[in-house]
Amino acid sequence: MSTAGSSPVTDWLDHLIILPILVPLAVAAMLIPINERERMLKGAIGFASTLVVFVVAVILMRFAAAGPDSLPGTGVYQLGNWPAPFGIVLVLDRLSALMLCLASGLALAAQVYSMARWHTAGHHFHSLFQLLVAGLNGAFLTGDLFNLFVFFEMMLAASYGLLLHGSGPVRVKAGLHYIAVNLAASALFLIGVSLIYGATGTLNMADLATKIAGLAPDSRRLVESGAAVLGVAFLVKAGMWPLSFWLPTAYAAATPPVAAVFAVLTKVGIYVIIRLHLLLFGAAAGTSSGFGQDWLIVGGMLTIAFGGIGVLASQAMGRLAGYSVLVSSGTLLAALGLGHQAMLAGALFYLVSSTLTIAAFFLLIELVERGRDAGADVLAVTMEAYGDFDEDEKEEEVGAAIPGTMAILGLCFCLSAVLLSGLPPLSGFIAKFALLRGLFAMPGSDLATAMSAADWTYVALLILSGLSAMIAMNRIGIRTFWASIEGTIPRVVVIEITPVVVLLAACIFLSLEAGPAMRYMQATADDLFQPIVHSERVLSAPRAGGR
Amino acid sequence: MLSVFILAPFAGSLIATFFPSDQRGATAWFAGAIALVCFLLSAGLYPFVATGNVLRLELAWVPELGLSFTLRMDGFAWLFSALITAIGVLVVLYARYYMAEEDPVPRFFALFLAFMGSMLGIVLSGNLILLAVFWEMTSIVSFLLIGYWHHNAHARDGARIALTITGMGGLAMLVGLVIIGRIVGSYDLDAVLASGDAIRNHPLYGTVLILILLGALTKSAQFPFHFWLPHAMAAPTPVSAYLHSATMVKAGVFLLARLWPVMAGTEAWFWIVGLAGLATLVLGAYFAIFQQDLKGLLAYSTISHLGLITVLLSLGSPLAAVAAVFHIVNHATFKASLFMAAGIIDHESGTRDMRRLSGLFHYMPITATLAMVASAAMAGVPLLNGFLSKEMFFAEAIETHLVNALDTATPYVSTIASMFAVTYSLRFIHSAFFGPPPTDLPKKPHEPPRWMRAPVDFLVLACLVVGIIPAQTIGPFLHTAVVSILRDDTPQYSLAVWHGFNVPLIMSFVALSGGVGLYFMMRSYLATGIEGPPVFRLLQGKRIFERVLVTLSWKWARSLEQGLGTRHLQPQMRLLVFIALAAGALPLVIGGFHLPPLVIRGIDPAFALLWAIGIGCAVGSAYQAKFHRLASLVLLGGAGLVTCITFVWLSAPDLAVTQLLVEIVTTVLILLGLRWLPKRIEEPRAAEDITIKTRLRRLRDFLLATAAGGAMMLIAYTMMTRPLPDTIADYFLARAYREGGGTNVVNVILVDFRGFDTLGEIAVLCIVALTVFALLLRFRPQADSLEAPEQQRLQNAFDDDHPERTAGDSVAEYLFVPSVIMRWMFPVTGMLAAYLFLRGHDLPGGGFAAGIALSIGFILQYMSGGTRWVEERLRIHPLRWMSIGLLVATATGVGSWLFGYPFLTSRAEYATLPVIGKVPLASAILFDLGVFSLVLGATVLMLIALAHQSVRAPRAFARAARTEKEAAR
Amino acid sequence: MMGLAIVWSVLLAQIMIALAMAFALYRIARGPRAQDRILGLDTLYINGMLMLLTYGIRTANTLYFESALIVAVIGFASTVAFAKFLMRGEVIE
Amino acid sequence: MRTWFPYPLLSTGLFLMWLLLNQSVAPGSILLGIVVSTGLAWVALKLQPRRSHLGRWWRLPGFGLAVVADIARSNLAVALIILRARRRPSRAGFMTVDLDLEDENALALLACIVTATPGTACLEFDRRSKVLLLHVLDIENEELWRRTVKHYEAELKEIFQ
Amino acid sequence: MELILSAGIGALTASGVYLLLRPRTYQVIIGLSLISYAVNLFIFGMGRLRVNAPPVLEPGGIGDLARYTDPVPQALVLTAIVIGFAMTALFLVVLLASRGFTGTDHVDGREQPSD
Amino acid sequence: MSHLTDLPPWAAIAVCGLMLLGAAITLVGSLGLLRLPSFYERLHAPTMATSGGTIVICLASMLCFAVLQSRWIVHELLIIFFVTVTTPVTLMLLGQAALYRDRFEDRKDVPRKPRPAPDEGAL
Ligand code: NA
Ligand code: NA
Repeated sequence: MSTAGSSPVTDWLDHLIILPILVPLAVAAMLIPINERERMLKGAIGFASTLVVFVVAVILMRFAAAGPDSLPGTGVYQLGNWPAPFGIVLVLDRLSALMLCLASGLALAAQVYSMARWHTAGHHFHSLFQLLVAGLNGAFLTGDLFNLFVFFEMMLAASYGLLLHGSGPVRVKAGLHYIAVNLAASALFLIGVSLIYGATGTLNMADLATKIAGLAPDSRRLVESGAAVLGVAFLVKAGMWPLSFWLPTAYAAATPPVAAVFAVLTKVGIYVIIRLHLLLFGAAAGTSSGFGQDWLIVGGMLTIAFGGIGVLASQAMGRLAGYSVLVSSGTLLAALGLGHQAMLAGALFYLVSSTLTIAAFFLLIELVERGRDAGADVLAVTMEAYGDFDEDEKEEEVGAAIPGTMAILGLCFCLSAVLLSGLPPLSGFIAKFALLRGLFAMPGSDLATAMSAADWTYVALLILSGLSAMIAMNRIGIRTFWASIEGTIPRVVVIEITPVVVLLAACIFLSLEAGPAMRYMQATADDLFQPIVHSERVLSAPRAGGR
Repeated sequence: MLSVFILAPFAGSLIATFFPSDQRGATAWFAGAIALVCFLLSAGLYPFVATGNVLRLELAWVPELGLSFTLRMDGFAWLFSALITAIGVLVVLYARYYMAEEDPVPRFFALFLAFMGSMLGIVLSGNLILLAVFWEMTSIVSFLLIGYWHHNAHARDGARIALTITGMGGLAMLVGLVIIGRIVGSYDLDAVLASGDAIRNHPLYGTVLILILLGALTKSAQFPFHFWLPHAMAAPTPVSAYLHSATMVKAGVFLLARLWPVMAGTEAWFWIVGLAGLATLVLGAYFAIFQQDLKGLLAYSTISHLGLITVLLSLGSPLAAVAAVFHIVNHATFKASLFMAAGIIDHESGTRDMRRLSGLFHYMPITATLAMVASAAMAGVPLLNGFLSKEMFFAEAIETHLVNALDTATPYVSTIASMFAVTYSLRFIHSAFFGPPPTDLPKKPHEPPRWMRAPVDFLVLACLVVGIIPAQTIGPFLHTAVVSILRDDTPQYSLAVWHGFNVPLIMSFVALSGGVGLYFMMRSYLATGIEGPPVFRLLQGKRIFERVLVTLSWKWARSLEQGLGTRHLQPQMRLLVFIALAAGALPLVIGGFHLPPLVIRGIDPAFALLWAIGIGCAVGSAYQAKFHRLASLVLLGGAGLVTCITFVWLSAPDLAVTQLLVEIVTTVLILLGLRWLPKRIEEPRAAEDITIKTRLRRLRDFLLATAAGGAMMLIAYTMMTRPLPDTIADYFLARAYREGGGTNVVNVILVDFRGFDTLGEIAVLCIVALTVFALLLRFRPQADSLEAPEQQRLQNAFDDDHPERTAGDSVAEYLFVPSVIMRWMFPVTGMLAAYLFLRGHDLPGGGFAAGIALSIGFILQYMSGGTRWVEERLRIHPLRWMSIGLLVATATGVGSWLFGYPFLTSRAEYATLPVIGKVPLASAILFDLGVFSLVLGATVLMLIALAHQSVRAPRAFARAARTEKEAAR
Repeated sequence: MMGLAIVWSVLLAQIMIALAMAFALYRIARGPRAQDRILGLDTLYINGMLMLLTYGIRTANTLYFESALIVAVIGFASTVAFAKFLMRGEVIE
Repeated sequence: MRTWFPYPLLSTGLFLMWLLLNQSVAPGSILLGIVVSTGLAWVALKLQPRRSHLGRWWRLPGFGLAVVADIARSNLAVALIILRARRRPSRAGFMTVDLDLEDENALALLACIVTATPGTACLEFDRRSKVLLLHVLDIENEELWRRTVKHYEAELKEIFQ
Repeated sequence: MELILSAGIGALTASGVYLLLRPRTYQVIIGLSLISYAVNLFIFGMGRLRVNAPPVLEPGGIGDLARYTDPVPQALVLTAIVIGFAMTALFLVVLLASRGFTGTDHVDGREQPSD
Repeated sequence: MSHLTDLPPWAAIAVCGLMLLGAAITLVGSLGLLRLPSFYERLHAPTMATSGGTIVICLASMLCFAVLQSRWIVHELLIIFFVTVTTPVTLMLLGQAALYRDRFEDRKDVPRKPRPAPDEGAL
């Protein structure tokens, strides 16, 4: 355990935990007054910020990989130097470090991509983007339920702004639904949080975990009710059927870099559900243990089914990608609901892999479709039709087509297809395999009776969803790359294709380094199944100074 | 050593992609060299394997999942890898000449090498999951190979079907393999092979069997999954030759053979595998007869031969297994040579259509001879390798393995199938090489280049040699392979050409003579040139597959997507409300929650009256929101006011202050927005105009809303009447002054205890302001709201009509007196803001309230003077204020780092100044200043951005009018 | 006795003001015209402010004063906006 | 002086407001009040509200009291009208008053007073013709109202000189 | 007190939810505002209702829950108010933009046959 | 913390009386909103609350706190002042808006522009 009270002041390294929130926040603030004409400057600053966040996230993950005790300040950052459960604390553990890394990596890719052209589609792109990053990171780090609401709102508000970035009827229509549903969900979030506070008198997640078991039955029912309402709010964000109809439309309407970051947005919902579910309703929660799992299973499976059907039914790649998000969410939710500890590691691996893939795919779509029919340059249309009021300057930043563009795009598409369908040898396959293995690796020697109908259904859905992705990607890929006889070669800039390649390369890297990655995920899963250890770490963290 | 088998092809594949596309020769040489190296390597490894050793290479990949990169070469794997690499070399050589100038050859060879690597991977995998990996990789790469000529629709379809079928099978197989791994406790092949009993006796054996067979049977194109193979013919012929002989389809039987020791021998295995194999054997052969395309004929023949192998494997007898392995090799040799021959015919004559081909013997006698020999092997003519394995097959077919109908039928069915094989082999030769000279060939046929024919030469020679002296040629290799599968069960068998007159020989004779007879009987029918077999022609696998796929993956999926989903908002909202309601209620209902007793006593009548008003406002607002937006907004304001008073009443002055201020700004904002929403025309409200459906929908929504409201009421009442649990509030109350330096605990919480929330909250405000600003820059009002509002038009018209008035007099007059007062109110609001700000830490108020208050001062100026008037006088930089606000707040938090404390640790000091005395200097005040600045900036930005639309609209209106005029002209 | 009288008279005053608010609500709900509704809202606000003042007296607490002050100083802004909207069709020109 | 205190009256008013709000005459409070009110006056300068000169400010309290008395009377009168509203026919109506007050602040104050007094309400002021349109609840006393308004106007003229 | 306030919360919720389910964007924004009131009051109620016990300490004082109401829900409500305000503004502008682009104030951006 | 019941009887009577008076004035004013027949008449109703009601209740408040806390707390003056200054603004704006609307709808009982113009007479 930590050496309490030994350090009168904090170590500089301790502040590392909060940097992923503060850096983008401050940079966003700095970017606001800079003239929009200086977009490249803004972009460069934004890039630097995102890069810093990414580097910090990687460092934090390396710390986290070595275990919580080796983290700066044992991974608990007491804002305002107020201890948990009273003040807000940021808690870094393997899971949050992983999510930080994932989110900031995606952000970095999207940031680079956006600088080719998309950041010119509207104002304040980079500020909003940085604030989105700050919101995401905050949501991953915070250990306080209400602070989580605040960061959720921050992230969502920025996502509203970024979804609407570039304006235009499609985005605005999709944005209206997205915002309306999410505002309603935010109200639920508040209701849930306040119910939990009203019943327990605390907002700190770790504190809640220790309190639940000791509550009077009636209070516990109320906490469960609050948690259920809260869960609905998260499930809206996570995209569970039938709360997710807005999602494919909204994601397809967003500009590519934004859609790419959105790929991780649903994962915030998943993250929170994983976090809270295992913290509040873990083994230590007494009779509340495992609360809501059945619903997660049912909902998750229905989501996979619906997502898979949507994937099949999608004519446009954007919607296909959107439905893939649903499949991914459903897979994770059901995996969590099935509650096999062995599966969680696989689920986390799947989370990372699918998020990277979908993000890459979102970035790729526009590049591919750009070539399909000349003149259907979405941006150009938007600019022409609606940008006429104040947008006089439109610098042509798209350079010459790079050689072999089609080949690279085709290869990237192939890789995305392989990853999305969970075909070998890439990480999508390893993830599915890990899930399957986890599912079958449950305790008890009698496999046949240990497997429930839900388990088998899950297996079937896992396979069928991969199949549907394969068929759909196949169909669309053939239409795009093979059937078009004289498709003009898209004019793609290096900084647009690079992020796609890097994200896919990350998947390949993940496939090659699947061993260490799985080790990390396994350790993460083990952590998550020990909520009391986590709580003790958070609640017993020492304050700085003698205050 | 083993890793070379995998590394070389894949590395070669990667390198090949970088060859320039005009370097046909160089690329081919390169690919050939790779294949040759692999072949030589396997040749070199033979002595090691032949002694029964198993070569292993184990690299960790994902040890946590039991997935390791294990390569393992035993005799069987060796046989396959030799076959794959050897035929690979020949195919490369062949392809060098086959591929046309304009084909992008590097891609071809890259894919080819990748395919070879994947195939080698399958046979060398020592880990079940690794096997699955390579398995699917062959599917993927074969997809790309089949679709190599993707400008051709057949190639695209063929590729798609192949991938869909084999990919699907592979996914199912994966599950099966995972279960095997679970049963055995390891995915290691050696471990698995040692656990045959455990697997066969496991309750999940049936499941595993079906899953594995789904993989194997789809891959080796067994009935009913056979139909992908003929369509894969659209691939370049070298690819077909490779896929059909040594690879791809062989992967399926390879797996059956590989798992044969642990899976075979059960009744289920016998029935499923046997039925599939027999059906495939007969149907494939039968269909082959009726093909018009040379490659089509060969494809169905492949299907049939794979059926034969499958039947052999189904029998569960070791001897049959030997025959199976033997036939795998034989089939590879003759089928590869036949495909190449067909390719030569195609290449040199320009067509593969047997209806157009005729009498080619005259033009290409050597090729024709080679083809005839290979066909004879295919037909099972003695002294050729095909005969040997077929004899073994017949011998096994007549054995009784299990007593049942299938077993009884096997000999007859196999004889008939062999008869068909003779027929189609004969047809292949006869229609292409004999008969009258061809008339309408696209090219004038002649012998191919020497080296293009060389692979065929070699393979046909192999057929002959093996056919004549099997024991001396293939014998040892076969034995090595068989021993590695069967181990101790390896039976005694002989590879002699002559076993005496026995039943199999009779069967062969019947088949040969029957086949020849059948061919001559059917000549007239075949001459009609109808593609496909009678009756079955109508039942085309591809068409069924397409239909099913389109129905399932397109039509049904789309209607399901529409049925299960919606793109409308209202149903989504309804679902959300309903689910939230259910989610919140279920734990209480199921948990048997006790509702608190209803307490009527102690109700304050004034408060009750107040809420009667509040409820009236809420309901009224809902009622009026459709047709009387203004009224609805007014009523909303009433509800807001009641909320504010409630906050005061129940000890929350801070909330009341904030809510009041926000209320005002929100009202102004919505009113600013109402400008762009033209008045709704009141629809006729006559009862008959509202349909029953609408009524029902409204009723449903009303009930849902009532339920939601009732639930909220119940839960709120329940919570509020429960005793307060131990809360964190005590801590704040106790420390707010001593440690937080303020008496207003709420404010201390906001800027200190939970200052991080506030930082996030102002960031949200900042984001929204930026979004609103950016969106409004692109705002394009609906045409009907572009014009100035009716009132303004009337008033301007009035001013215009009166000579003594100028436009704008009306509004100036209207605002004359109020604007004087509103202008003076500006500094007053400033004073109020300053007051609210400075007292915030100790008394209700704070940065947020101050910011909003001051922004209302700005609004007043905008309302009284108009946008231009204000902006000519005041320099307003809301963006800058926001930026500064956020930076100040953040920097204040960071400041505590200097003192060695975490972010946002507040410091409260009292500075003693002359005259003034002690002045509190809390960092929290600086933080609050940031909040103030940001809130002011954000609020003003939103209001101004919205207000500016009124300035922009006339411009846009003028432009629209201009465009219209131009269009009219 | 005295205390009871105080309590009751304060309560009576508050009920009267609440009634006054109810009348204002009546006007808001009934209209008939927009100006009536806005007038009703203005009245509602003023009455509400008086309610806050009486509440301050009732609890003998000065902490609620600011709410009333805010209504007095800038509460008119929303009514001005309404009136301007009525007159000009837009709030800020 | 003008540069420091562009609107002395405003600054004074704001300062008074500050003191009233803070309920404190401590040196710190006073100093802060001076700073804030001066600063706000500078900001107000940007909006260029018309300056007025309070010539005879000492007459203000008396005037204020008179207004309060009027208000009290009017309250009673209007209360009676309202309570009898259903029983008596309406006697409300519009009337005009010609004004010759120049100072815009004085005019605003006049309009305020008239409107704040129950029973009379300013509706419109035509700046060209200087006619004030009033609505009164009790039109029967039209002359009385006109006299009252003229009286106020005269008072204000005196004060704003 | 509790009964009245919870009735108020219920009515606000019911009205808001009803509007949330309506087809016009303006109805939805009013609905969201009403829900936001309800939710704010609900959060506030979680600190239980106390008359005349505002959490403003006497200078130098140490407070406790016996004399002061729970300040935490109040702080939460303040944050919620601000965020709610921001979201209302945002939704308003989006609905205006939607009306501008689609020509209708239907939530789906296109008139539906009924309702 | 002090309570209203701590007031000496005279002050209590005064405070209560003032408060009741103010509330009554307010109630009557708002009653006008209910009973007066036309908008222009109703326009006068709230002024009773803003003038009489506000002043009297503020007086009650001042008296109450002055007695309770034994010092002159007169910040209610600010409320009186600002209500007096701001309410007319809204009423004038509202009345004028109503006037304009009525004029454009050609209502008979509304005065035209007070300035003679070719097509309309004064009043
Ligand atoms: Na009046
Ligand atoms: Na919200």
